[in-house]
Amino acid sequence: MASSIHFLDIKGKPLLSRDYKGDIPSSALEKFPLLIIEQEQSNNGVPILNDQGINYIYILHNNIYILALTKKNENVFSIMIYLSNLIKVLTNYFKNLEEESIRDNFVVIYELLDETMDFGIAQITDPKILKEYITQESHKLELLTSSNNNEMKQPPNALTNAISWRSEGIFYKKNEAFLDVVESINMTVNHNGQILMSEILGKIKIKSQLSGMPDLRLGLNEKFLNSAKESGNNASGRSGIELEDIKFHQCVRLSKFENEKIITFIPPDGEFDLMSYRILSPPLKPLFVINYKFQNHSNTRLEIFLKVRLNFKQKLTCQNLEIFIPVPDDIDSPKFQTVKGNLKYLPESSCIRWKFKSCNGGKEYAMLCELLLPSTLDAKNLEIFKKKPIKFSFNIPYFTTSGLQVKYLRINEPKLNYQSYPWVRYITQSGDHFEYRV
Amino acid sequence: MTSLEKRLKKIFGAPRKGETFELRSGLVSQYADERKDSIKRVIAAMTVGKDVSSLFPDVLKNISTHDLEQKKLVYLYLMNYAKTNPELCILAVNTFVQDTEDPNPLVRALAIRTMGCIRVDKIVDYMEIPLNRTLTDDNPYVRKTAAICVAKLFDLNKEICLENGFLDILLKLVDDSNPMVVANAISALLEIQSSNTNDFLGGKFLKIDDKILKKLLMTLNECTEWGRITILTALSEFTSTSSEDASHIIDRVTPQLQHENPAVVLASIKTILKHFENLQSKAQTEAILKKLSAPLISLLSTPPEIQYVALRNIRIILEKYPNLLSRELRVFFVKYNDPAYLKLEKIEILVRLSNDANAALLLSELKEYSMEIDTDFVKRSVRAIGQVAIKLQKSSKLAVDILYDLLTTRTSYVINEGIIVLQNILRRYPEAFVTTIIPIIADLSIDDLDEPESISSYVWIVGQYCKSIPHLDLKLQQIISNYYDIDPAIQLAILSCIVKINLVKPSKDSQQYLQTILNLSTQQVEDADVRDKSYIYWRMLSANDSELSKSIILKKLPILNSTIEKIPTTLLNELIDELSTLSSVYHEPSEMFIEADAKAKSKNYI
Amino acid sequence: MVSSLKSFIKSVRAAKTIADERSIIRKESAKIRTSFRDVNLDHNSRRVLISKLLYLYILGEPTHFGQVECIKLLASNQFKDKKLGYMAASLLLDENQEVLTLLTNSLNIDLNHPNQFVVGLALTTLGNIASPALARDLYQDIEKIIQSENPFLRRKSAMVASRCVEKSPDLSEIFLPKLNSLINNKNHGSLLGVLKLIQTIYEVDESSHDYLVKNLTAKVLQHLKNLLTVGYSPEYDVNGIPDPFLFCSLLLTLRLLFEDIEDTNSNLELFNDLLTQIASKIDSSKNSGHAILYEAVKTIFHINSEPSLRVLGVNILGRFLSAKDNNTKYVALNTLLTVISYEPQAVQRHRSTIVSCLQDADISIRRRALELSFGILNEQNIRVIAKEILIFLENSDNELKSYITGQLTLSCDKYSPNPKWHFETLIKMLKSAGNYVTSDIISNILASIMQNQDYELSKHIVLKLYQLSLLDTKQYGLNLICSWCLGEYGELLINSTFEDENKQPKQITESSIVNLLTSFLNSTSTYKDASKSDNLILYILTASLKLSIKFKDASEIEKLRQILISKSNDINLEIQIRSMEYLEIFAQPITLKKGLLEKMPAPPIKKHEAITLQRGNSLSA
Amino acid sequence: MAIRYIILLSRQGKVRLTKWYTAIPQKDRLKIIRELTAIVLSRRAKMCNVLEYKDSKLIYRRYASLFFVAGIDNNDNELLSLEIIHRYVEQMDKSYGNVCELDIIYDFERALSILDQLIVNGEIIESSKTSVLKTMAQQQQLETTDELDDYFA
Repeated sequence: MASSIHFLDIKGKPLLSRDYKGDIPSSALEKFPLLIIEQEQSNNGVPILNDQGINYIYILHNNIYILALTKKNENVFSIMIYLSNLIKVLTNYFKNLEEESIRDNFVVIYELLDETMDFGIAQITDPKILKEYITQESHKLELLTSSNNNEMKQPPNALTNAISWRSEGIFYKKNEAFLDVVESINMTVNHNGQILMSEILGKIKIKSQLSGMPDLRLGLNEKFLNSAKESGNNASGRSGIELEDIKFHQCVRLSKFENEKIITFIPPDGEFDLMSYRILSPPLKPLFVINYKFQNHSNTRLEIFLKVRLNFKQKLTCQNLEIFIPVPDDIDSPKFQTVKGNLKYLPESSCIRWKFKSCNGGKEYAMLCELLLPSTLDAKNLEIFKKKPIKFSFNIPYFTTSGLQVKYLRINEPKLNYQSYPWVRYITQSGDHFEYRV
Repeated sequence: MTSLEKRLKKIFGAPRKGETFELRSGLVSQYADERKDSIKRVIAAMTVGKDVSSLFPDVLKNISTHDLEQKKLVYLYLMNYAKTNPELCILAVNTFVQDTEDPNPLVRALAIRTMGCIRVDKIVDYMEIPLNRTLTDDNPYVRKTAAICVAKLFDLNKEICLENGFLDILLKLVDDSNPMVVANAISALLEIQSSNTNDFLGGKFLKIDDKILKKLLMTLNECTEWGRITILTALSEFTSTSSEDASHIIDRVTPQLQHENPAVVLASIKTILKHFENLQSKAQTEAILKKLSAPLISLLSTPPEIQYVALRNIRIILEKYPNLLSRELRVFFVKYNDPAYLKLEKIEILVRLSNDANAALLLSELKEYSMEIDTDFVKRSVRAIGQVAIKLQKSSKLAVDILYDLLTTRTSYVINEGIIVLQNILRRYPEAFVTTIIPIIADLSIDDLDEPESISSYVWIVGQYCKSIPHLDLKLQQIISNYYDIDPAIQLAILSCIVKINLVKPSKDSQQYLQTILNLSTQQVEDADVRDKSYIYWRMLSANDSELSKSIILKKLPILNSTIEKIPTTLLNELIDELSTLSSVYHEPSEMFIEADAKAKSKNYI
Repeated sequence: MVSSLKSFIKSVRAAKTIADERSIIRKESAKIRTSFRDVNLDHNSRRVLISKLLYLYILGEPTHFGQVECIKLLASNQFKDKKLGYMAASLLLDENQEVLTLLTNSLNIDLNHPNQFVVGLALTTLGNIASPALARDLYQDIEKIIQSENPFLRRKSAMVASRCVEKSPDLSEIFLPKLNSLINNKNHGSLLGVLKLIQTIYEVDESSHDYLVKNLTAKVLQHLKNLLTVGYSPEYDVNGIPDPFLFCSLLLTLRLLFEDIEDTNSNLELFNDLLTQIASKIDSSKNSGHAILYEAVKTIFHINSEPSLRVLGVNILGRFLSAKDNNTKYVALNTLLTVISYEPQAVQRHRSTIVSCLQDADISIRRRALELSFGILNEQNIRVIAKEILIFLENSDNELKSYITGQLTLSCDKYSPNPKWHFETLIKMLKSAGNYVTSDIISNILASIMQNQDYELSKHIVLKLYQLSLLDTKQYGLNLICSWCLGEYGELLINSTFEDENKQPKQITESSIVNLLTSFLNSTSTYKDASKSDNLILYILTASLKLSIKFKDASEIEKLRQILISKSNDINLEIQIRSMEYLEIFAQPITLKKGLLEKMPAPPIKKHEAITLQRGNSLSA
Repeated sequence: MAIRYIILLSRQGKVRLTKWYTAIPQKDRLKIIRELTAIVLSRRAKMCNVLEYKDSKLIYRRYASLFFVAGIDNNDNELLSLEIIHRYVEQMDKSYGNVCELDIIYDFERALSILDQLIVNGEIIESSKTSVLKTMAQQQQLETTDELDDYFA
C-alpha cells in the first residue's frame, strides 16, 4: 500500500516518519508544505494529490497531517482507512493525538508503525491486541529494573488466530455484560422549520467482563430486525422505521446474520461497539421548534431573539441541552435576557451558548441578546455569520427514537458455565449535525 | 561569520556542537541504562531530522541485547541509516541470523522483518538461511512476517529471490493453516505482481483455481480486516468463468458488506461488481444491486477526507448503475462545515441523482448554496441548477425562475456562470424560455463578462436570437471591438455569430463587421484553428450560394440532452475495475499518472 | 483591572494544541473589545490593551476593531502613550484605511510639538503610512522641519518628504528647491534621506531632471569621492567597508542623474574615475563589499560609461560567478542578463559556467541560469544550449515549463542553423512539454510549419510528429500539432514507412492515421483542463474533415464521419457547432469540398516578445 | 528601491514580528506569510538567501532559531538588503543585551521601536551604529516621566 507514513504539523513540518519501502526521495516531503498551499488555492484542498509522480494522501486530524506517500496506483481507500485507524490506535494509547504527544512518545509510535504495517501492507490495527504486547508503561518509567526486562513479551496468540480479538484465559470473579443502546440524531431544518435531512445513527456498545471464551447471542425485537431484513427488498418508503444499514464488529458471525438474522459472537474483552446502524429519513418531527429574529441597528448594534419549544412528550427529560447561536467574530459587550437557562458568549467559536441542565418536553423558552459591533466594520464578517446554522446538543435518557429493544443477551461459556448478568441502558442524543438554518 | 554573529547563533539557541560527542560517550557507557537512554536520544534526534548517521558504529555496538525494547531501537536506527554505512551493516548480520533462532517468536519475527528493511545489496547474500527458516517457523506470527519479507527481498533482488525458490514457498503458504499467513502470502504475491515484471516471474504468480478459490473464500471469514481486503482484492482481480462461480463468490462476499471497516465494505462492493457481470438471472442482479445501496451510503460515515474518496467512487458506480441511490438524495446534501472539496463533490452526486420526484427539493437546496459566500461553490451550484433544468424538463421552469432571481443579484461571478447556463438551457429548450432570457441578454453588455466561456455563450445567444435582440448593431459593435486581442475561443464564437447574423438579419453595419473580422482572421490572427474556420467560412461565402451557406450555418443543432459530464465508456469500464484505487479518485487510468505504468502500457501498445 | 501583556503571551505559549491556542486568543480578543467600551479606562490599562492588540496583530489576528483606540491613545499627552499609540497606528493602519483622516489633527499638533521625540514619532508614522490626502494636508509641517537645525528631525523629515512626494507628486515643486542646500549636509543619516528625496523627485517629476542634474550632480559626486577616500570610521564601517548603505544610495542616485547625460559632460569623467576606483579599491571578500561592487556594476552598465570600465564590470561579475557563496553567484547571474546587450562577447565567455548552473540544487540559481541561458543564446551556440535546455526541460519544475517552451520556440525562430534542425528541436521539445505549451506558441510553431515550402522537410516533420504521438498520447502540444498536420498534410504520409522502437518496419495507412486520431480523441477525457481537451477535439474534427477529401478507402472515410458524428451532441457549444457544420460540408459534392478545404495559406509570423521569468510566477520555489 | 515587509519567523514557522511598508489587505498579508513560511523553511542551509516570489524577491537569513525575511522590489540590491537585516539584528542584540528569541516574543515593542529608528517607508534612514541606540535610550528616559507638559514646564 503505502511507501511511507508521516506525521506533520499544520505547517507541513515533519514530526515523525516511517519509510517502509525506500522508493520516495526526501525532496518529496520537503515539498509538502508548498503543495498543500497550492492545493488549497487551485484545487479546493482535495486531500489526495499527485506531484511529479508521487501521490500524497493525507488526513488532517487535530491540526496534524497524517500523510502516506506512494508511487503506485494503490488502494487509496484502504490507505486512508488505515490512517484513520492509526489515529484511533494512537488516540487510544495517548488519549490525545497532538504534536506534543507525538514528540513525547516517539519510541512507542515507531513500534506501533512497525506492528500495524509492514512493507506498506497493513497488519493489525486493533488497539486491544496491540496493547497486549506493545505496552506504553515501559516507556514512561525510564528506570525499570533489569528483572522487568527479562520478562519478555510474547506475541499474543490472538494476533494470528481466527479469533484475533480475544485472548484466552480471561477470568472475572463476577461475570457481567453491560449494554448501551445509543442513538444519535442528525437533523437539518431549514428556515421554514421543515426537515431537510434527518437520520438516526445507532450503536450498541458492550462492556464485557466475562471469563473464558463465552459465546453470546443477542436478541432484538422483531419489528426492528424485520425492517432490516426487508430494507433491501422494499423499494418504496414505508411508514415506520427503516433500517438502512447495519455494521458489525468483526467478532459477529456475518454469514450467520446474513442467512438467519441471528447475532452471535465471541466478544472481545472490555468495551467495544458491537454494532452500528443507520436509519435514514425516519418519520420524525423536528425535536425543537424555533423562532429566530435578528436585527441590525445601523451596523453598531445587533439584537438576536430566539424562542425554542421542546417539541416532544412531556414525560421525556432532555439533559444538558446546549443551543449554539452564531454571532459575528468581532462583537463585544454581549448582554443577555432570559428566564431559564444560562447564556454565555463563546468567542472561540463565535457563538452564544444557551445551556439548560435539564428540561422537559412541551416547554417553551425565549432569550434576547444584544451585541455591539466595532466602529470599523468588517462587512464580510457580518455576511458569513448570517449563513451559519444554529446548532443543538443534548441527550435524552431512557429512550430510543428507532424503537429498538434488546430482548435478551444469552451468554454461554461451554467450559466454565457461569451465571452472568446482562445490563441494558437506552439513550438518545444529538449527533454532530443537529442544525437549524435561519 | 563575524564573532557577533557566532554569538548570536549561540544565544538564539542552536544545537550545541558537543551533542554528538555526548551521545557517543553515552552509547559506549559501561552502564546499560545510560546506553539505552543514549540510544533513545539518538532516535529522538533522528526523528526531528538531525543527521546522526555518524554514530552508526557506536549504536551498532548495542545490537546484541536481551532487552527487546533496546533491540527494537537499534534495529530502527539501522533501517534508517543502513544506506549511509552499507559496509558496517554486515556487522549486524550475525545478530540478525542468531535472532531468527531466538526462543521468543517476537524476536524471530522482528529480526526477519528488520533484515528485509535493510536495503543494502550485500545483506541479500545473508538472507537465504534465516528467511528459509522463518518461512517454515512453527509460529504463525513469524511465518506471516517472513511471507512479507519475500516481497521485500524480491524488491531488492529479483534473481536471488527466484533462484532460492522463495516464490514457490510463498505460493505454498497460500494454503497455510493460519488465516493471517494466507493473507500475507497473498499480499506479498500481489505486491510482487504489481511491479510490472510478470514475464520475469516465469509463471510463478497467484493463479486462482478451484482449490485456491475455496481456500480464499474460507479464509475470508476468519482473518483480520486487512487480510479480508487482501483476499477481496485477489478475488476482484480474478475472472469467474461461469454464472454459478460468480454467484457463489458473490454470496460469500455479501456478508462482508456489513463489516465495520469501510475499506472491507468497498473492497466487497468492488468484488461483487466485478463478478456481477457474469450473472445471468436478472432477478438476482437486481436483488444484489439493492443490497449495495446501504453499504455505499455507509461509506460516508467517515472523516471528510475518506468521504471524498468514497464520493469519487460512488460517482463511478452511479455512472454505471444510475438508479442505485436515487432515493438517497438527502444524504448528499452539503453540511455547513464540509470542506470545500467535499461540497463540490457532493453537488456532482446530487445532480446525478436528480429526478422528477426530488427536483423541487434539490433546486431549493441548490438555490441556498448559490447564495453562499465561497465563489467556487456558488458557481458550481449555479451550474448545477442548469444541469437539473436540462435533465428534467418538468422542472425546467422552476430552475429558470431561480436562475432569473440569481442573475438579477448582479454579482459578477454569478452572472458569468449564469450566462453559460442560459446558453445550455437554450440549446435544450430553444423556444420555451426565450421571453425570460432575452431581456437578461439585452440588459447585458459584453464588458460585464470576463470569462471566455461566458463571453462565447453571450455571443452565441446574440447570434442565435438576433431577430429578438434590441439594438443589435450596437451590440455587434461592442462584440467585435476587441476582436484581434481576444481569446481564440471567443474569436471562434464571434465568427459564427457574425456570419449567422449576415444570413438571417443582415444590415449595412453587419456586413461591414463581417468583412473586418474575416480580414483580421485571415491576415493577422495566428491561431491555426481560428484561421481554418475563417477560411472555410470565407470560401463558403465566396461561392455565392446562399442556400449552401444557410444549410451549413443555420443547421439546427441537435437538442442537448444533458450537461452532466459523462465518463466515456471505455474509461468507465476501466475505472469500475479500479474502484478504491488512486485511479478511482483521479478518474484516470494509472498510466496517466504513474510513470512505470505508462511505460509498461506503451510497451504493450507497440 | 486588565491582566498584563506578559501573562497573555505566556498563556498563548503554554497552549498545548493549536486549538487551545486559538481559544485563548479569541477569548482575550473578546475581552479587549469589551474593555475598549469602558469609559473609565485609565491610561495604563489602555496601554496594556493596545500592547495586547499589537500582539494579536503579530499573530495575524483581526485588529480592525482597535484602530480608533490607537488614535485615541496617541492623542494623550503622555510620551509613553504617544509612543505606543503611534507605533500601533503605523502597524494597524495603512494608507487605504478610512480612519486615517482621524489622525490628521494629532499629527499636525505633534509635528509642531516642542519635544523632538514627539515630532520624531509623528514623522515616523507619517513616513510609513502617509496617504495622498495626509501628504497634502501636512506637507507644510514637513517643509518647516526639513529646514530646522535639529539633525535628528532633519534626518527623518527628508525621508518623510520623499514619501509625501511619492504619494502626491505635485509636492515635488515644494521640496525641489530645498535640495540644493539640503545636499550639503554631511551627516550620513540626513544624506540617506536627502538622496532618497532626490530619487523620488527624479522619478515622479520629469520636469525636475534638468534642475537636479545641473545643481546636484557635482555635489553628490563629491560625497561619493569623500566616502571613498576618508579613513576608517568605526561608527559607519561594515567589516572594513565604508558605510555600504550610503555608498549604494549615492550610486543609485548618480545612476539616475547620469541616465541621459552626454559623453561630453565633465562630470562623467569624474564619475568614471570614481567607479574605477571603487572597482579596484573595495575589498571583495565580504558581503558588504560585494553589495557595493554589485551596485557599481549595475551603475556601470546603466550609464554611458567608458569601455574599459565595462570590461572591469564584466570582470567583477566573472569573479562573482565563480564565488563559492551562492548569493554572489545569484546576483552575478542576475546582472549578466542586463550586460549582454553591452558586452555580449564577455558574457559568452562564461557560457559553460552558466549552463552548468542549470543543474544547481537551488531553484533560485536555476531560474537565473535558465533565463541567462536564453539570454546568451545565439546563432553560434544554439545547438549546444538548446541541447542542455531540452535535458533541463525533461526534469524541470512544472512552473518553468511554459517559460522554457515559449523561449525555446522564439530562440529557434531567430537563430536556428537550418530548417531541419529547427523543426527537430521543436518536436523534441513538444515530446516532453506535456500541457505546458501555450496556445500562442502552438500557433507560432504551426505557422512555421506552414511557411516551410520544402516538400521533403514537411513530410519529415509530419512523420516525426506521427511517430512520437504514437508513443505518447498525453502530450498535449505534440498531439495538437500532430492533429493539425495530419489534416493538412496527411496525404504526404500515406504509404510512408518508419522503424518503430523495436526496429520493426511499419507502414502508415489511411487506417493507421484514423486510429491515431481516435486515440487522441480518447485521451481528451483525461485532461483536467477542459479548455485544452476542447481545443484538441476541435483540431481533431478539422483534421477529420480535411482528411475526408484525401482518403480513398470508403470505410476509412466513414470512420472520419463517425468521429464528427460522435461530437454532434457535445456539451461544448463550439464543438457541437463545428461538428454539425463539418457534417454538412462532409455531405457536399467533392469538388465543392475541395474548394472549401484548399490548402491553408501561411499566416504572417507574429513577432512574439521575449518573456521574462521574474514576473508573474507561482509561489513554489 | 524599498523593502516591502519584514517578517521574523521561528524555525517552527511561528511569526514573531511583522512590519509592512506597503498597503496590503490583511487577507493577502496572511497569505503571503503562509506562502513565504513554507518556502523559506524548506530551504537547505547552503542555498542562496534570495528567492524569487511572485513579482518580488525574498531575502532571508537565519540567525539560529529565527529567520529574518524581507520582501524587496525586484531591482533592489539583494546583498545590501542582507546587510540591512544584519544591522537590525546587531542593533537588537545591543539594545536587549544578548538578544534571544524570547526577548523578541515578550518585548516586541522594543524590537519594533528599533526597527522604526532604522527603517522608514522601507528605506534605511540611519547607517550609524550608535545613533539608533542613543535615541532608544533617550526615549526610554522620556517614557518614565509623566506628563509631557510637566517635562517642559
